[in-house]
Amino acid sequence: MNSDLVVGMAGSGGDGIVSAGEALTASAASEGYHVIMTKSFGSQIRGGESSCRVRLATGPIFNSGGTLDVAVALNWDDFMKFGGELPVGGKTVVIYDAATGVEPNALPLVGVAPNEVFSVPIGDMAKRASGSDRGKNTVVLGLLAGWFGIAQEALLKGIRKRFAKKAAAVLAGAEQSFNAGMAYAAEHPLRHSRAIGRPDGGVASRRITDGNEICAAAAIYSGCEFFGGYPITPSTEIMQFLSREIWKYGGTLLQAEDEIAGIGAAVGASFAGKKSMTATSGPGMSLKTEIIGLASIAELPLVIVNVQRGGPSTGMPTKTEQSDLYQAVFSAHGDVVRPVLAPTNVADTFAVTVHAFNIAERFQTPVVVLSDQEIAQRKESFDPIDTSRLPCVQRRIPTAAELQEYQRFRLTDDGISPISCPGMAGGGYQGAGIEHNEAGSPTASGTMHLRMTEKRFHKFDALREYTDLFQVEGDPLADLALISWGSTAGICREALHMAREEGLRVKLLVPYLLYPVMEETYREFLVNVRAGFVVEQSYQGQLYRILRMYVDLPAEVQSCARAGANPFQPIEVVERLRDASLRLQRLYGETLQPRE
Amino acid sequence: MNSDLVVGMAGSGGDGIVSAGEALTASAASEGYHVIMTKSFGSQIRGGESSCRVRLATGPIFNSGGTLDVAVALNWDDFMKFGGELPVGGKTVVIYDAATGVEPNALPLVGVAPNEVFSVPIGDMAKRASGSDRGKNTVVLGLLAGWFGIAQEALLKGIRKRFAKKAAAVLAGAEQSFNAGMAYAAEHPLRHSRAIGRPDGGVASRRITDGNEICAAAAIYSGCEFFGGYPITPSTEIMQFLSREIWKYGGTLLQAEDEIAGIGAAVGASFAGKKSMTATSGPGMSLKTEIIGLASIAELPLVIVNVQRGGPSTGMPTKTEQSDLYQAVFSAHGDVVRPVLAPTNVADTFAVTVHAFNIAERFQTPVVVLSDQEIAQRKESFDPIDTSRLPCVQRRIPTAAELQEYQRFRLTDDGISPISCPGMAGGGYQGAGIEHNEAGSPTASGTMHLRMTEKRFHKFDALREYTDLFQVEGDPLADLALISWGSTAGICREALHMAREEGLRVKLLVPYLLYPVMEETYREFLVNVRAGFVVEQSYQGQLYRILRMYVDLPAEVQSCARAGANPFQPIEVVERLRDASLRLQRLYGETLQPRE
Amino acid sequence: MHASGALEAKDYKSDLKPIWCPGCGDFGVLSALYRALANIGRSPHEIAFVSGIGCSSRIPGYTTAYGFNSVHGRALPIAQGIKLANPDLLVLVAGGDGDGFSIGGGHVPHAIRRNIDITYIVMDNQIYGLTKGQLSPTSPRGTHTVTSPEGSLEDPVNPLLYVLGYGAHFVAQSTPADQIGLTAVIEEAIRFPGFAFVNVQSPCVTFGDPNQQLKAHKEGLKSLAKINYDPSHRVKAMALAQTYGKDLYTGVFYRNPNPPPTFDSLVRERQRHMAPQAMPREKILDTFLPH
Amino acid sequence: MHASGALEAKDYKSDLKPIWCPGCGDFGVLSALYRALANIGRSPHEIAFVSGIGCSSRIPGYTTAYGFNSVHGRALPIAQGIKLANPDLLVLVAGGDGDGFSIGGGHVPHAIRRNIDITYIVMDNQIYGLTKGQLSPTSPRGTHTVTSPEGSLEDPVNPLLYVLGYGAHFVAQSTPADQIGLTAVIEEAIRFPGFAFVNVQSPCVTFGDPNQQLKAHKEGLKSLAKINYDPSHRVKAMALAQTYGKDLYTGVFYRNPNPPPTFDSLVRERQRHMAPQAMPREKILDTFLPH
Ligand SMILES: Cc1ncc(C[n+]2csc(CCOP(=O)(O)OP(=O)(O)O)c2C)c(N)n1
Ligand SMILES: Cc1ncc(C[n+]2csc(CCOP(=O)(O)OP(=O)(O)O)c2C)c(N)n1
Ligand code: SF4
Ligand code: SF4
Ligand SMILES: [Mg+2]
Ligand SMILES: [Mg+2]
Repeated sequence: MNSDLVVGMAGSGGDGIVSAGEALTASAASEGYHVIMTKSFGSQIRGGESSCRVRLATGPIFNSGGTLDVAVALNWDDFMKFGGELPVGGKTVVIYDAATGVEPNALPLVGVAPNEVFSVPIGDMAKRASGSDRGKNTVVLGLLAGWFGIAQEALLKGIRKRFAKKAAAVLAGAEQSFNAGMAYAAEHPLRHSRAIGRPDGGVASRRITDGNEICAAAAIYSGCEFFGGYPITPSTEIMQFLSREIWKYGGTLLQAEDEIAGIGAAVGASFAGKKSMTATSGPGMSLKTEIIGLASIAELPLVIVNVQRGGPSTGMPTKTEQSDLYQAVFSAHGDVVRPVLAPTNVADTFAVTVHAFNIAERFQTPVVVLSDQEIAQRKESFDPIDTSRLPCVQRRIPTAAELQEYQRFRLTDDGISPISCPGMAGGGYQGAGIEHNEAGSPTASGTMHLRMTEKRFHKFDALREYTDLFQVEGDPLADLALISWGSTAGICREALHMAREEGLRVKLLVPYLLYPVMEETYREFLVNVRAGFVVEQSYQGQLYRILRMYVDLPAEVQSCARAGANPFQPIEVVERLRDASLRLQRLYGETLQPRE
Repeated sequence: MNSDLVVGMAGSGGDGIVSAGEALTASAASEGYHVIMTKSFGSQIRGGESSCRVRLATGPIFNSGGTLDVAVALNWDDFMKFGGELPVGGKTVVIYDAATGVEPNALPLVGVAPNEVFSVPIGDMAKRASGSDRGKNTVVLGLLAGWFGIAQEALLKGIRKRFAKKAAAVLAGAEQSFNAGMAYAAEHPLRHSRAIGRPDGGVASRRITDGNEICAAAAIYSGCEFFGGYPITPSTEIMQFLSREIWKYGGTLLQAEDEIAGIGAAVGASFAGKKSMTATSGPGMSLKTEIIGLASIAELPLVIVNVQRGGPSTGMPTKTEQSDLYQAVFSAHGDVVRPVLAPTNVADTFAVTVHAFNIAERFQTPVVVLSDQEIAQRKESFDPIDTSRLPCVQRRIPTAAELQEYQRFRLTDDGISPISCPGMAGGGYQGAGIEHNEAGSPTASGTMHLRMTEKRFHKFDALREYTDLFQVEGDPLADLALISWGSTAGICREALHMAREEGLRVKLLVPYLLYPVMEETYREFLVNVRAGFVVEQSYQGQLYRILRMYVDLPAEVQSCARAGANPFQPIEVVERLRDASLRLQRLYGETLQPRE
Repeated sequence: MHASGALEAKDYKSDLKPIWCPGCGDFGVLSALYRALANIGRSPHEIAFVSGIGCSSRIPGYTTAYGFNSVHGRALPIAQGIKLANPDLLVLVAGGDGDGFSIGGGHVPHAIRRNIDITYIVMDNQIYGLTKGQLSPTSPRGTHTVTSPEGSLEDPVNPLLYVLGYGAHFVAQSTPADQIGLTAVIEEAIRFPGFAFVNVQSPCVTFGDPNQQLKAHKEGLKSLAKINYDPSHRVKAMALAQTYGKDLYTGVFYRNPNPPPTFDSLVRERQRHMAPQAMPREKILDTFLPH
Repeated sequence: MHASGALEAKDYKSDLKPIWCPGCGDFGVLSALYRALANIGRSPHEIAFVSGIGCSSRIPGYTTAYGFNSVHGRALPIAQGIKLANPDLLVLVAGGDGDGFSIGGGHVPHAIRRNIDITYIVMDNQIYGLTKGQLSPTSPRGTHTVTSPEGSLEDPVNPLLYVLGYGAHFVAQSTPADQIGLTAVIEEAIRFPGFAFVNVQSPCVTFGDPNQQLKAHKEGLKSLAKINYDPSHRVKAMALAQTYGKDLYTGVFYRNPNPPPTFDSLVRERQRHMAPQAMPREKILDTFLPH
């Protein structure tokens, strides 16, 4: 029995290959499999090529997988357009529509001749079963269910549900298409069985969604009552989810005229006392820069989500990259600091977003959540989240006594001043982007500027308490280390497992809080470390550089970084680790012996 | 004879104390003195307090000086409002209007009782001489000329010129006011003469202007034919100078509706083949972020001046700070790099701006010039600049052969592709913020994205040639080092002289090119260095942190940084150097002996 | 506070002393505003007063309302966020001609077409005051300033015409030279249920046209009330607005006699209507159960 | 090129294949533009064609002109910079309703009041196409989209009325359903000396209102030429513009019979006039000699 299966499928727009992937994903999740699904489209809005990858496994998985175990091509032109996104290997089972007219031994693949290839009359089967070839994707589902033993029941249930409101004939056609696929698979068994086992931990249904929707759900959970934003790929689904939900919770959503107005309205709502959020992607983030600075100096809580895509400028809107870190950390003018958090997968996007709201409210600050296209738009299964471990923080409002001689920006010990809002008698003050004194009145005094700057930096000292924003995995005494963030952390998690199976002693640090740099955490982590890599998907290796600003990294801890769109594969990281281990052994000789 | 004199004066809006300062500055410069003048105003637009400081010297000076040698108060309320900007010491000669009714032994100064104090009936003298007390400032000029022997001829000449078009009686009144001041000084000699000597190098007139105007003049010199901008303190004078001048040179200026439109138009003009510029300050810079990124990926030359003021947000618009460096370097989203230059005084703003245009055109890139309020708005004398050593670079346009199969973004060896512009037959292409292939067509290929990113970084390798963008002063073998940039570099230059006079072995590196970090230059400079400081006026010590990203600074090279508005005094830097030297001696003992 | 508990003008006056130039028109706007607020009588702490950056944008700080002296050009978006977050507040916005119609000009049509219940007062002095005298979007063609030493080459913005075109339901103009009239239109604008716009010709004594100061206004203003102008027709108002920059008509240019519902009231309705669909917040994750 | 040397529509067609959805209205805009350009006959390399971001903003890439597919909402500022830097160029701008009247809306009045000689074509489909179907500023009130699942609560922008209010001297509307009419107005707009605006109702087949597709346009359009409408009165044009969103009038709404001088021509004049004052560039530092 296999424990892991990566299916890649491509077709043209109308083929419904993505909805087949979605059906497979949902069905597998409902049977308790761990699933990750990504999709990819050509640049056309409609009618272009489309593809998806579904990885399903009996145990936890951390990324969408590498070389395909199964490749499905409804036509080869479209399949080939996805190049490295749908990599075929010698062991890949290839399934394609016989109508393409391509001979099994003459596949248009480059440098590979897979040894199990099925030319299946998919279109014909669909037409026979349902009277139209729109059922091709359902035939494919039947083939996959048959050959790989995945989620047959759930798939059928899904089909019934989807077509429930259609005419009976349509539903029957769909069922027949599915069964035709199953039957075909039964008649043409695989040379080597590739059936996948039952999921670990039984068949309890997993939840399933993508990073954008779960981020929006976390906002609802956190008590967010205002969202101001402007559509931009790949973040728009956050606004779309909230457009459906936020009203139910007494909140409001404003699709603003641009990103500046979106964040402006969000800042206004926060000034008015409400938890507030905006979401965007790189270009929108660039536009919001000025008002992010305003929120910092006016000390207003605000969550800003940036779903990174390939940059710079319009760049590559549908591809993932982690190259907006510099911007998230450093973009506003003046001396200013704001916490920057990054989730690493769909599930932890929930906790990270809740943390973002909590930090924003507690420290009266804008907080950036740096998601990326990969996790924002991929579908992923996850276990129920224990929300009782994620309490929601409210901002520190002034007591009645404090309202007697209220000073909005009072210089307190911890740098956090009680914050009033309009409607609160006695709490009146001037919010301002201008430097101000404790009462909030404008000042041009250098001394006051220094004090207020100190306050605005010093209040973040307490971020040290947030130790659960750092995750360490692997052998605590390892000489070899990985540090990785965002979606790339998932690659490294898998690489860590692979490397340890090879016998390498490795550990991995995943920071969810990227900035301010928690120097102590890194120093502790690095104390035994002799070599390693900061792995990230940006040409410049932005986290690596930012860490250097504050932490004296060992010389052998290097940047492992590359530009976006082509994510790292776990094996690449493992190879780097192997090399580093060899280099270390040469360097240190004896000292690398086991320690006990 | 003294060689250096710092005069500070304050009065209320209508007193004309700033124009007195300007007259003094111009006259001293015309007699060959080295002069630096700064002015400061209350927050009122009109009618508030105003002050100026004039430092004049017989030899080169690098900053506006510390404790005043001469303090002039037309009234004490206004004088006192400037606090640390007009610091009075025991040796300061204090001159004030007797009409204030304050007794010489009861000055409202804190913690100091200067030993030469003159209560002068300034208002009365003016009224007597000119019939109105509007001539108070002219009386003051007479007093200064008399007591300190500065620029008597030139001041009189200046007065004559200024009042030339007025009625004869007005001119006569002004002359009489001046003479009354002179006479008063002659009748009440100083206890210790403080007269200033003749300037080194004779009486050749120095030029005089501020950093903003000379920056604009450099744009004209460089052949800039388009300016798009929006007013913002303290950068507006760049636009104002160009509004007068640029048309004469066939150029155009657009006061745009906002900063985005300003830089947008400038990018358009550059696309159309013209040298182009925009100028702003922090908040405007934040708004321009998105289009700066566009210029980077579209590879369009553009000079962006940011005259820094106190931040964040609206912050302190009239105070200086060096806290926009992070923003200049890192603000746009995506992986992108752009050269950032910084002048250190009025005179070198010229060369730095010309370099900025040259680098922009050669490398087809936006370039940021980071000026700051201090140098942008202070008046400073300077020697004629030998422009023959500052040739102007033109962009690399395609040859006729290259236009045959023109590819705008051809991957060349040096990363620089020939650039066409509309109007050029055969050069047609698509400029875009979208990632593109060599021809300029949109692409979503990760491979092409990587190649283009490499090109856009790699082309800056040749910046290594620009060795004159780094200045090293002092003892090349020194163990102690300073690194400083922008207006603070002037403080460090003076500190360097003071420290060397004390016998400390120190050297100073002033980078005019702040980014990309020229690692080799710093490594070479630091090779003998055991301790030192990166001195800058930002709370975070932004250059220090950026250097750490690329250079392994010795542990004892530390950040010496503080928030804006209160500039460092040279003596503070010298004190740090003294401490460091003692620490080093303790640490290294013997090894610190002279090396020969 | 007055003995009777009623609020007086001085209850809206903060301790901060205005730092406008002596003679600046904005002083008169401030005093009219104090009186209008007193007439309305909402407690200062129930008022949110937002501005951008400019001399005029300093005005919130001189009141006892919750103020937000934000960034240049963005007062309207911020104010909309405030009003939507808490529709019970009285939300005022004020600023300059540059703030509102140059850098902030892109936000005006959207605030208006949403019809969020906000009052927007522009202190239009045809110049950039705070930055010391540059060309403003309302400066007449040919104006000589430090950024247009040879005279400007563009036509000015017509704020009245623009906002009428955007569909504003209340549009007025006045001048601090007419304190009674100005107080009245500000009061009426605030009372109007929906987005209300008041353009105040508020002279800049320092950089403004010397011929367009308070004295000239007092002599030249044409009160719409006196000529029995009927402000209930948008098209007539648009025709009248064409006089902007030539004649100084004061009073209400347009008041929709049947004001449509505001965005904020529609939002409230939607919230009430959809609230029953809410799950407990911690159950939101159940949305993601497959099938 | 044609044997005679005259340029044909195909000379303006680039090798890039449009990736619009089959049936998208923008195809028809592109073909009308090819023809209009051929009628005018300027060489492609003398044309600069700027756009923002959106489906519609892809159009420059499908022509042989110098194109600049810039960033969302900023086509107009960039185009103005191009025209001022080189007034000899023919400068075109195109983009979507969101690009032009939402994020870019703040730039429109200023481009118009400057009257820089540019032609601006908006492909108005009342939706955000590229980002897959969100509410656009021109979506009618109540529109259901992925960001307004309960229906939008705001009134739409009226592009025609706005630009007329801003003082545009040439304003037209058309639809790709009327190829001849569309070609004619584009051609006329380009030939017009000054800022010219063409609103094209260009349906989005994928996310747009199914009742507002090319077929409906063809049947419902009301040609202004046919009703002998006289486009020389701004006020009449403004009244007609009120029909936006209800009736589809096509043709020229307003054409100033006496077009005033353009900003770019005034700039040229100023440059000529001031050139004698220039010193050799390297002497500019002499400006700073004291006294
Ligand atoms: C983003 C940004 N751009 C520019 C400025 C500089 N600035 C401040 S106020 C102002 C214009 C002031 O004119 P107006 O809005 O008419 O107000 P007034 O001072 O005339 O009342 C400008 C350009 C700024 N603070 N922020
Ligand atoms: C600064 C910025 N914000 C948002 C986007 C995302 N975006 C791209 S096109 C678009 C709107 C498209 O609508 P429209 O302008 O009407 O053009 P259409 O696609 O309908 O032709 C948006 C929101 C972006 N690219 N840049
Ligand atoms: S500069 Fe003008 S607008 Fe500003 S305070 Fe002075 S008079 Fe008023
Ligand atoms: S999404 Fe709409 S606007 Fe975009 S190409 Fe498709 S039909 Fe045209
Ligand atoms: Mg103004
Ligand atoms: Mg659209």
